[in-house]
Amino acid sequence: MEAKISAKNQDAPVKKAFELFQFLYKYGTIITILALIIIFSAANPTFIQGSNVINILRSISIVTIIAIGITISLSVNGFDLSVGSVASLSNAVVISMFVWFSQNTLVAIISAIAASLVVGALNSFMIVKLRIPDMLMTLATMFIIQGTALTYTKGATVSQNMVMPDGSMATGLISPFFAKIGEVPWIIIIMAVTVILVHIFLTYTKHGRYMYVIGGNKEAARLSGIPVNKYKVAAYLLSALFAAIGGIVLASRVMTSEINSGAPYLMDSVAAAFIGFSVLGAGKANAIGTFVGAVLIGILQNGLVMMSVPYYAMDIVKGAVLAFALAITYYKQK
Amino acid sequence: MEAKISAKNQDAPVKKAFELFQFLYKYGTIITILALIIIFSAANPTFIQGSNVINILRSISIVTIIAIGITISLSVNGFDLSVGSVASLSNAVVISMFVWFSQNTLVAIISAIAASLVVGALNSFMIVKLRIPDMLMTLATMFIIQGTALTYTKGATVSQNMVMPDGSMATGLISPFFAKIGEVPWIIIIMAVTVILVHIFLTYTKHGRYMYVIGGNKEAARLSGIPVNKYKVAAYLLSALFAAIGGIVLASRVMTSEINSGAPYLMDSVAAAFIGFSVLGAGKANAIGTFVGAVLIGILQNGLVMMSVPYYAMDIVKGAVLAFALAITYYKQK
Amino acid sequence: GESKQASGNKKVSLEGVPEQFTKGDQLKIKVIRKIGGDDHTAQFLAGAKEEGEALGVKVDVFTANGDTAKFHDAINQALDQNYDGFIISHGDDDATVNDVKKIVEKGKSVVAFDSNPNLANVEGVTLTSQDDEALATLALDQLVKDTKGKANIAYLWVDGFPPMVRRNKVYQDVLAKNPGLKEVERFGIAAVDTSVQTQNAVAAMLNKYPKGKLDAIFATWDAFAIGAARALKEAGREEVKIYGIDVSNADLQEIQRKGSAWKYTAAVDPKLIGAVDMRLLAKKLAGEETPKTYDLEASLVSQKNLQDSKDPVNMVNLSKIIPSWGQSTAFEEDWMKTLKKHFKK
Amino acid sequence: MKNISIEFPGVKALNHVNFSMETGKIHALIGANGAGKSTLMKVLSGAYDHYTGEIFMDGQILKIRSPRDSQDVGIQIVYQEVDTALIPYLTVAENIMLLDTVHNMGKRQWMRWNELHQKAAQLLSSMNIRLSTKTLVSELSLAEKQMILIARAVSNRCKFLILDEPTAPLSHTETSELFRITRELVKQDVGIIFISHRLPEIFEICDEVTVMRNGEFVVKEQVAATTSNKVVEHMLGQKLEEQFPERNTAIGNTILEVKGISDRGKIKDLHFHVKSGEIVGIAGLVGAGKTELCKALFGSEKPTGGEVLLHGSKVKIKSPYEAVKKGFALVPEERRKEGILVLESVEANLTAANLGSFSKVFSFLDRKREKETAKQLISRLGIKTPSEETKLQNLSGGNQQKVAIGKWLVADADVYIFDEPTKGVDVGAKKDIFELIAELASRGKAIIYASSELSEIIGITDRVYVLYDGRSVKELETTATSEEELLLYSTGGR
Ligand SMILES: Nc1ncnc2c1ncn2[C@@H]1O[C@H](COP(=O)(O)OP(=O)(O)OP(=O)(O)O)[C@@H](O)[C@H]1O
Ligand SMILES: Nc1ncnc2c1ncn2[C@@H]1O[C@H](COP(=O)(O)OP(=O)(O)OP(=O)(O)O)[C@@H](O)[C@H]1O
Ligand SMILES: [Mg+2]
Ligand SMILES: [Mg+2]
Repeated sequence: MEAKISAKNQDAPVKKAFELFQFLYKYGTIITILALIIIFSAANPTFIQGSNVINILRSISIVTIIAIGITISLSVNGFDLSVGSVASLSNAVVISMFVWFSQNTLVAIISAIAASLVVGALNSFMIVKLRIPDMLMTLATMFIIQGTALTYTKGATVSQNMVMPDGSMATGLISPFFAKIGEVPWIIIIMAVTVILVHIFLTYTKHGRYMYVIGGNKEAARLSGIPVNKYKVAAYLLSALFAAIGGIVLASRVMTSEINSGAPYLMDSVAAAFIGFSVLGAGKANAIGTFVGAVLIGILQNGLVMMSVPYYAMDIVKGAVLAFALAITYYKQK
Repeated sequence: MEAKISAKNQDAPVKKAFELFQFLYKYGTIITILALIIIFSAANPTFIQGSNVINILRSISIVTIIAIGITISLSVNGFDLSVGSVASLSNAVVISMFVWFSQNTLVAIISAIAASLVVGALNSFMIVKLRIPDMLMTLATMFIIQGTALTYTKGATVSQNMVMPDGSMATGLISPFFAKIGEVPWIIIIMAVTVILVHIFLTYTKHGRYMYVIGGNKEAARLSGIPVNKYKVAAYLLSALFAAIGGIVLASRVMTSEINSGAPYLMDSVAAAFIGFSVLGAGKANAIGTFVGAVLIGILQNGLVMMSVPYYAMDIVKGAVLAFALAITYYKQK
Repeated sequence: GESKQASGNKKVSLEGVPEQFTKGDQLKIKVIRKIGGDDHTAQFLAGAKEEGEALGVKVDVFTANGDTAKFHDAINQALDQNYDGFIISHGDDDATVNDVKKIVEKGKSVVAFDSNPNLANVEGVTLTSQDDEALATLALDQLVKDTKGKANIAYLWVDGFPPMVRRNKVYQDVLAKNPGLKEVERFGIAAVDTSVQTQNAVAAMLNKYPKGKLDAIFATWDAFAIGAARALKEAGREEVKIYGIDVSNADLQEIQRKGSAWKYTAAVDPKLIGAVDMRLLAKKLAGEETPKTYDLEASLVSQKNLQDSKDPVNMVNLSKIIPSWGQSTAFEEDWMKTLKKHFKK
Repeated sequence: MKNISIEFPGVKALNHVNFSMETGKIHALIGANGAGKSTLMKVLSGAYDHYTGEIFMDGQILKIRSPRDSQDVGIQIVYQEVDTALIPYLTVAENIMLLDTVHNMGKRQWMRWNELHQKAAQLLSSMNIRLSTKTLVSELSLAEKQMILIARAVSNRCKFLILDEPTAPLSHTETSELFRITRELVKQDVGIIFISHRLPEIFEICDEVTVMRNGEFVVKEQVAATTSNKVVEHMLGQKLEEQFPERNTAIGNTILEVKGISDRGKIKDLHFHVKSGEIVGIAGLVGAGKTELCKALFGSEKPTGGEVLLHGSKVKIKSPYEAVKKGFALVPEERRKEGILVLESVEANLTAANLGSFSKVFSFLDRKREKETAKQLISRLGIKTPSEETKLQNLSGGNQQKVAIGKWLVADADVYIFDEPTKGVDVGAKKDIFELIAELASRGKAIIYASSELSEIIGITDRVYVLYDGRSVKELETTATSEEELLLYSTGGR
């Protein structure tokens, strides 16, 4: 589409270069993924085996779910840095509900989600009402929630049969049903459902469109009668909700609650969401793109371990891929 | 100024509320600091003792130096998230120069600064030439530098007499002169000089003014004949330079290089720089404000440790103070 | 501070208790630990605090969560605040030695754990450590015994921490002595989420080494071991055996799980370390003789022992299974027992 | 609208304004910059909720406190600044149908993409606009964006349509196209409020006119019963003197000569020269490439060919920085975006282009001299500001423009380039600006004056080059030509 319009005034070589670039912009990430798959499979055929594909999907599922939350906050041109700490909080709450309070799965999950939504509400209140820039506000929230989660667990890992402060043994057990959530195929199904639902939501419902409108031009959205603040609040609540789900899935996968367990997911999720911007030329945060971004990161991580690249060099590769994706995305907008 | 203008048309109560708010905006941070000093001193008179004041100043010196770098990047409306990892890198380089290569202090320091400036150059190239948003680009750089520093040290702590990969013992020693940098009074003097120099630079020189002009309206600055890109490059180089100095001071303080040693400084530095926005009503990033922000954080940290607040609750307080500072700063701009 | 007898049980006579513990203001002790965020830290601090409070001492704890400069700030600050004694944990840099010298110059007592070896040379300081050689040896000997010295193993280890360096040394020796042991893969990372990253990494690794190509995993840290155990379970590859070091409550749950790959772990009770360090410090405060260094005894926990137990096992009742667990009476003087009785609620 | 008042911190923007009109008529709303026209219309369209006063329709009192309230009673607005109303990364169709998606979905939750594109395409073709509905708005030209907004406004049931300076960015053909659409709407009994600074347009299509001044209502008249001089008198509160200053400057040597400059498509092989003391006009319709030419000369966009001679020697200008060093000055077209620093003080703005001359050793600033110079300039240019420390965002458009020009007076350049310096500026301020330019010429500067306002070209320049589609089609002596001739050449006639 774009190429067609601009072609009018441009001579052939420029046009070609331009179209090549357009092509790279749209399909660069996907091409990179395919190239990586080919390289890694050539190096070690087990890479492409079903079991390893499942490994990769499993390893990206939590990142993807959290990144989907970030995607929603990005769609209203917000940015939620607190998702990692919300995932930690949700992880702590869900496990403690089982272990400390012997609750059932439903109560545990609802409590975790409720706690996270409180954070989302706090974020949106401060951002929407006091107009604090989201990145800064969620940075502050990140500290606060991190501290709250730590205080809640008193800085210790929560696990079955743990020693309570009074020296007794915690008696609650994690239900075997809950443990299923973090296992294949459920963990992958949850991820897939999340991606598809949010994709449909953002693309085919009016609410999703309103969010993009707000993200593209808040003032225009306000003047066309869209309740901007309501949608911004909704976006931060949804972002917290998906972070909470990420935390719950993590809890089910590890069956304990470690301190700051969600923090490491932040960077990968941000990277996935931003790599997703350019996928298929969307030019904005979108669910499918985010998933593709997460796949890219997951493949890299898995493949590099398989090639026995030292772990400390992995950050370099990860950073370079993110930089590359950013360069492709923004070079175009010059 | 603004208060004066608006006073003309407004009735008394509105005017009063407005002026009170203006006052809070300008002096809120300083009042908070004074209040904290009074509270902590009342709780424990040793708080206000000279030696504890020195403790506080020493504890904020590295944060302040790094935050000053962030301040400069903020002055051109940029944002450098890579400072923490640059500080780690600089720490690793300076210590390894001593320990692995038995170099003298000068060579060690110059190498660390040179390595950091390369990062600054990379950042500015990608941001200025490819127009990648700074926050995202420096996020990617953060990964890359972190990985590079890790690869350089092979994920190990570098210290005197360490065991080298070949099983031998490292023979280099850290010069006693270098060790002085991290000791009182030098560490405090370095911080003070940094703050004062950058304050003078930003406020009283044409270059500083140009940076603020660029930060205010890049396009207008460019069309006024200001070499915008040069100043942006300079800002990222300076930001990397101060991060490097921070890393060197850290190295001198701890005499080893641990993995990611600079990372914890990122959040505190960002917080200090942003708290600094409102100090004395500046409304933009400024060196004195950043210092005041760092003092606020340092006093809080010291006072809370003194009052034996559980360490895990400290993040809550720190996050809350940051949120408060943000609320004051941005509420005004409504 | 409050008077000491006031809070205690008046019926227990304090005869034989050193007067530092009976007269004047309540003693104040600061525990400062550099690393944080893991269960070992929580248990260590809890052990020290419990033991100290049992002795009627006020204990303040702090962890710098891995931030070295903050760790030193905390020491310097505490120095201004009239603490009577210090327990310093994981101060592995040279600057710690200077800090400790400053503390000692002020006439305060210091006990250090897993810290810079040069601390042992500072007059009046006791340097305690987990016996890393013993820990590694216990786990590795079991591995050699189970595999008869012939196995492909994956090594989970990260460089840069004194205990890790010591464990690695033992490992290298064992490899040298057993040419049948082959290290086919190595991974290690020290991060906030070590266990999850290890889990993903081991999952990827397993593809490279299908059934029969990998026999055992030696994990030098429980965060590695638990990640590996989860990965093996997810991949259905629990024929690979894990030999680990360190233990926490969550680890115990994993080891007890039916079919878990984690067969053995060698460990010292972190809570006990805190307690013993506190006793050593109390002895110093009382002016009694203390050794320059002390290694806490390591035990080997086996899956079989745990699974044989009728009740679920946690860090407290582990002592029912491993006789020496958490029960050391090292440095527990009679006057301490008196004090504990006095302050018992 | 009765007794409407509104205040912003520091400004009483509207003071008991009354305004009334009927459907089926085109009603002009005029007034100097900052008179409060846009503000009054924003009140009517519900963008502000903190006004006092009442709004009636058909004798019924209306409660308008939000855009929704206003749209519900059939009031639509096309804002002055188009970019504030568009969503750049969405398609043309989505932008046009925005109101439809917001208001007419009812309980429906799902988007109907086909229907949406169809409706948008229908609307576009009914307005004679050829554009794919799937194009992203970020790729459109200003004029096209304007059309999108008008399409959006009429996409909805609409009784009153407010057009706030719609013609400012439009070319003649586009303007007449807009007028055609406007007249059609009037036939459907829509009432149109039309804001413009171009008086001829008002006399061309409007039925009634309301004049405002300083936030107050001045007069309401039938267009047929008034003259343009009378209207201007109401606007300014005084008689309009001759707009253009007398000039009789000696024209000196050639300062700037341009040989065959081209860029990537917008301008092609341009030749021209400017002499000392001479004002050279660059005439042409919107989109002819005037802005591109100005920017290419100033090093802001990279030219792809040709050479530039300054004082007879070849210069290569790769950036505005070098341009300024060599003695060029540019007053850009888009003031807010390119010309001024809204958050900085008047003083900082005035000295921004030539801080070097206010600095001492080690680049330290001479703050005292800076202040003095700023004060001098403020009085010399007649900039209306409480003080030199006032932030620029608190000044009206015309005064902002004076600041944008003022900063180059400090820099003391040789070649001054003005790109539509009077765009959106009221007549009073316009006069000041013309005088300024004439004064510069009398000091021997070479001046390039690019404008699509042909009357200005005739009024102020000595010589004119007419651009058409990026090419210079004609060079004319101003005294020997007329607006009609210029228009002929700029529309491609020969
Ligand atoms: N949001 C605002 N905050 C503060 N002052 C404002 C605001 N909007 C408008 N003003 C002020 O109100 C006055 C009227 O502005 P308005 O935009 O209505 O003028 P206008 O008649 O449309 O002028 P122009 O012809 O330049 O568009 C001006 O002095 C302006 O500075
Ligand atoms: N930012 C932009 N985005 C898209 N198209 C643009 C942009 N700026 C200019 N154009 C288009 O480029 C062409 C040449 O524009 P240019 O601004 O040089 O014309 P001009 O003669 O200066 O007209 P104006 O009176 O608008 O200044 C026009 O078709 C214009 O619509
Ligand atoms: Mg207006
Ligand atoms: Mg133009």
